[in-house]
Amino acid sequence: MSTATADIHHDPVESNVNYLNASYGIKSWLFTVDHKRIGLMYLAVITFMFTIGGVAATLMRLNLVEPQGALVEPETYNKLFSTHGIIMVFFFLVPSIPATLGNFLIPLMIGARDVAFPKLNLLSWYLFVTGCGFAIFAILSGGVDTGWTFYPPYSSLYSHTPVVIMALGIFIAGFSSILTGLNFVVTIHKMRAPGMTWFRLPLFIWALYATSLIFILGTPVIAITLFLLGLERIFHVGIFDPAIGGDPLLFQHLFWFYSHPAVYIMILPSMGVVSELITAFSRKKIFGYSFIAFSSLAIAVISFIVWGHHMFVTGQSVYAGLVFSVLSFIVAIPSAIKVFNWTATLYKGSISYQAPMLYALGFIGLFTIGGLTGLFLASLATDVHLNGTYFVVAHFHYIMVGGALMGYLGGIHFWWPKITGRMYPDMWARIAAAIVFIGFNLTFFPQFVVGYLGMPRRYAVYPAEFQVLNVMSSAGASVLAVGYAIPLVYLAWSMRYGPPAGRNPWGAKGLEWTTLSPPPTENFDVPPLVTEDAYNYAHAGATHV
Amino acid sequence: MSDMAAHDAHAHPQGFAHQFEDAVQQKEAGTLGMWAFLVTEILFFGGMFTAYIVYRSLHLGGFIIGSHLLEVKFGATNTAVLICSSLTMALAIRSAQTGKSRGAIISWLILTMILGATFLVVKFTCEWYPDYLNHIVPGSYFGFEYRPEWGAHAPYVQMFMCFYFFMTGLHALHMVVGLGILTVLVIMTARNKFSSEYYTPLEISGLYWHFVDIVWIFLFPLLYLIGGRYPGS
Amino acid sequence: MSEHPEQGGHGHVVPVGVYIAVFLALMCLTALTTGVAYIDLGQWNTVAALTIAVAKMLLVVLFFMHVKYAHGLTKIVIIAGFFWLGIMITLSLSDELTRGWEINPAGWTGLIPFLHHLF
Amino acid sequence: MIGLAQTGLQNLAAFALMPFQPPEASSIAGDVDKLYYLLTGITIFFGVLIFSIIFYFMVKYRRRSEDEIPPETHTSMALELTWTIIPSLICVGLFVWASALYVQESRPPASATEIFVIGKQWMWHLQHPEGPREINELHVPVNVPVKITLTSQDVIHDFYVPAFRVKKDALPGRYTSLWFDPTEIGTYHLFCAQYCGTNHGEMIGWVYVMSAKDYANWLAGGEKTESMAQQGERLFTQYGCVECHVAGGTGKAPSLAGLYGQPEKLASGETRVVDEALIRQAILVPNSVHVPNYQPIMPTYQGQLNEEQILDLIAYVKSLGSQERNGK
Repeated sequence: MSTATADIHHDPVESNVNYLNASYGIKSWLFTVDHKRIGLMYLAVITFMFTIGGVAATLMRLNLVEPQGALVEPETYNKLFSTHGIIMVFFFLVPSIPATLGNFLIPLMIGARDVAFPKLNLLSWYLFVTGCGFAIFAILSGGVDTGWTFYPPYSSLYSHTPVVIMALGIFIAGFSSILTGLNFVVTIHKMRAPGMTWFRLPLFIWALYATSLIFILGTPVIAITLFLLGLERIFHVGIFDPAIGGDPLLFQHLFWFYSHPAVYIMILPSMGVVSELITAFSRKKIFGYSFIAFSSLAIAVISFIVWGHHMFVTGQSVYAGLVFSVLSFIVAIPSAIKVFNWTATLYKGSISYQAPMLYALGFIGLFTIGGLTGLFLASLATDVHLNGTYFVVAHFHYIMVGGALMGYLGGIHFWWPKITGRMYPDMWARIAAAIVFIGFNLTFFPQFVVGYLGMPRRYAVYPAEFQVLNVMSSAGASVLAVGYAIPLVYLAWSMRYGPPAGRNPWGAKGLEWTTLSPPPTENFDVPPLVTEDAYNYAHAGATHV
Repeated sequence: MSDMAAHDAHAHPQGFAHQFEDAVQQKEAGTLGMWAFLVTEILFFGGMFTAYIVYRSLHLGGFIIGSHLLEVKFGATNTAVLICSSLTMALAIRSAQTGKSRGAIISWLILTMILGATFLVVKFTCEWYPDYLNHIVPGSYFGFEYRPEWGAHAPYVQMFMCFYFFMTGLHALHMVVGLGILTVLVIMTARNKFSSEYYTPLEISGLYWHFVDIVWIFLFPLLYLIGGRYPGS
Repeated sequence: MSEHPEQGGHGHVVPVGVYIAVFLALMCLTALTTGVAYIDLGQWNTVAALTIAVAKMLLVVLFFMHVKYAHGLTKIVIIAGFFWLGIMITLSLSDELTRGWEINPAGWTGLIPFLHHLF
Repeated sequence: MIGLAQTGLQNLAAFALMPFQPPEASSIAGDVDKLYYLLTGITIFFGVLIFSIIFYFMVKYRRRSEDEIPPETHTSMALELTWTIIPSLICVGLFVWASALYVQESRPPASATEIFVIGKQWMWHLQHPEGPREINELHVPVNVPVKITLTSQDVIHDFYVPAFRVKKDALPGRYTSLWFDPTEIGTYHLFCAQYCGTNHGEMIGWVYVMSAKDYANWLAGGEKTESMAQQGERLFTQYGCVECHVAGGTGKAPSLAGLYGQPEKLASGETRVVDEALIRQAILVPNSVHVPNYQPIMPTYQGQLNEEQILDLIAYVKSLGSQERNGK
């Protein structure tokens, strides 16, 4: 997508005013309405939340080194895995790519000066931070022990932990999601640059559009569900209480109506990132643009009708189980289409292996395994055996960590030069990507095996015969932790000492690469005019007017 | 940079935000944003409606007994009050559209607020407070003991009352928020912020107000009229 | 993006007469739904109440909320909202209402032995 | 640390000998494993396919010069259809196979003996119809199908025996069930697979599958206890049920003989089969299942009977049914 006048600026050293140095001081950040600054503020908060969730995960894995628990009492272990799940899902993975890269890139990629509602965008950040505040307060006042799923009647009538405070935190953060999704949908509909038609949009935008639809359609349901749970807990009477004819499974229906699509909130943006990375580092137009674009929308829609596969063994009706099973198989198809199209994009490309591309390839590998093991859980008979075991834990970590997190890291590495204007040391980044990939597999592959052997999840203590596999998993986790720590160091280093990146260090296509790095506050020095399809690498030399 | 200057130099109507190209784009964005928000509201209330439908189909007897504990006359009155307030809200927006005076807009807005407040007053004084005195608020003092005529349906009567209070409570909360928004609109109108060229805040606040009305349009039959009110129902 | 000539910066101005007519229709429907509740129609009481509620909603949405004069996107957004609500209700009920169903009646589960022959 | 290393080594030895599947100890375990291995095969096939293609491309099409511009490749509809349709067909096949097995798993054979299980924080309470009650242990004879009827006294639990490949939640206020036909004598894990609070990880027990002879000895060896039905009969008298539910149907309430398993027309007009759930509902919420020709006078027993007593009463009502049928 070269623009009509982009070639005018060739000066590689462009040290003029940008969004980072336009104003200084803490106030200039806290009251900013610039989507790029808000994106960075999200980045700071979710990195902090990721650290909390990561510490909880580390302590869990340490505890599981010994069957009787190496470190903590079962009560504490339960709080650790609940904290890990809640923080990672609601306060890291859900906002990860949309709120950071999405906020930063959507206006840049579609050629707009800002999102449609910049003040609302800032409000979303404050809501998110408030939600984080409540969550941290709940952790500091003891922590909850309900798991991230909050199933009643345990969470409503039996748990003695600050469930209401934690639920309130998620409720508030949920409104941040809703408003972000709303902002994105309106921005993508109404703010595109002249010539930026729907089918010229980068696939990252399609993916975030699909994600935003889930934000809008799904998040209100988790909000009302947790609201009802809170009422039940406060008044000791409520609509999930079996004593007055309530059905605890109804909570699960409402919960998974959001929480299954939420998985796709996490993975869809990563798929969008991977589409960008694969094309940029193989210098190829994406293979099957419209198939990838529409598979994102298909995933967003179908994700809402498969939730019952979380409930095959809960006493859900057999008939509903059959319906949800067949629907769950259907959602596998669009994901498969994406993987095949990415693979085909590499064909006859010019592939280079800089760090972001390593993350993208890692994503495809891990997501493929995660997706295929999903078939085991969509199949009713095998799900009966595997549901609630470590097999499920391994499966969704392959999707959420192997998939979503790899995509997030790949995206951060890809757009870091655009965000900061500086390059990081590529060799270190490649080493980190390799360590993450190896550590991840060491951690989670043994969990497939221990799951099939029958080890249930959320066990603070476990039968001794599962120890070897658990020790392997814990050892892998320490490798993984190293892999996550390295980028923090060199990315921080690069902000000050990295060499200047220039407008387009990767030779990538897309409007964001036509402007300065870092971009000016109003994004484009020259208003963009789009005259060609996305990823038009074959005509890189040609100028279109 | 020439275009930036040109952009700033445009004569834009009041209320114009820098990120937009023109006022049409801004208005369309605002309206689409509000509708997207209302969709989230549909699903927010929808979670409760889903639960209501599920339990109604499982415990119809208890729900009918519970429904008969409510007074149709108050529900019907409040429905009428809200419909009136929707009309006055629509007329307030129309006044802005057609360039009527500030006074006209403010009068319609204040009338809308009075009707909204009437709804809340009826809700509190004629319904919730007597309910509290009659021990049909769910909780430890519910019905003192279950009333004998409820028979085995008693737990489900309490379930119905949970729905009644949660749903009308959430609706009333939205009414209170709506009154707050109307207050802001009155102030903005008094400060001459709106014209026949720019009245998007009025328009999208109106959407919200009508939505709250629609929720009540469904709550009224679902809570007050289910199973009929005829003798022997 | 200005492919909607009828919008042109101004919303459609609905005549006062239309508002009054809609208002009167809403009031009548409220009276009707209340009145019908006092007549014994059996199962149809619920149907009548919900039909009238939907009619009232349509009146408010189309006229008071100007959707009749809005462009297609707005209509799609609204329909999507109700469609998703429909998904939630239908699939939740698909579990809650079929739990008591027999698992081994003649019906289509008669297929099962046949399927077992296949594998 | 040395102790840790030692146990580690022992477990490593055990691990080397351990197969990558739990024992197949029920009639359906083998079928589930077959499906599992098919799925594993599909996973390996597609995994290897995609990885090897990517790896081949990575090597063959690596960037050879910085200003290289590769040729454009056009989307191929045939290819898109191929990789849409083939996975779809595979999914349909998997769905049909897995569902057939699941429906089979959901239908206990008529001959199954019934064992009642109550989950409570954090133990399993198991009741044999013959009377013995066990905690965290279940003794069953080999090759006799067993139907487990589950409920919970507090939160949601989940009854999971990996060796049998069966699992089902135990829900408060409801009965759920699963069944298995143990085929191998041995001792197997019984886990709680739904998080239920502090000691969830310790809510585990053992299932002992015994030969018919050993099982008979085990039954005889324990303390002499009344059967569940006998205990239910005692409760039936003690709580005054017998005063109205007179045999022969001459009392203020219908006779319960022969009722179990039969369809019954209710006053509301609907017809329901008399099963555990209906009997439970009749005890706790009598008017909701009121039958025609009788006054709705039965009081509720909510709060007066615990879950075990309700199960005893159900066993008694069921025994009346079988007496009747046997009589015929």
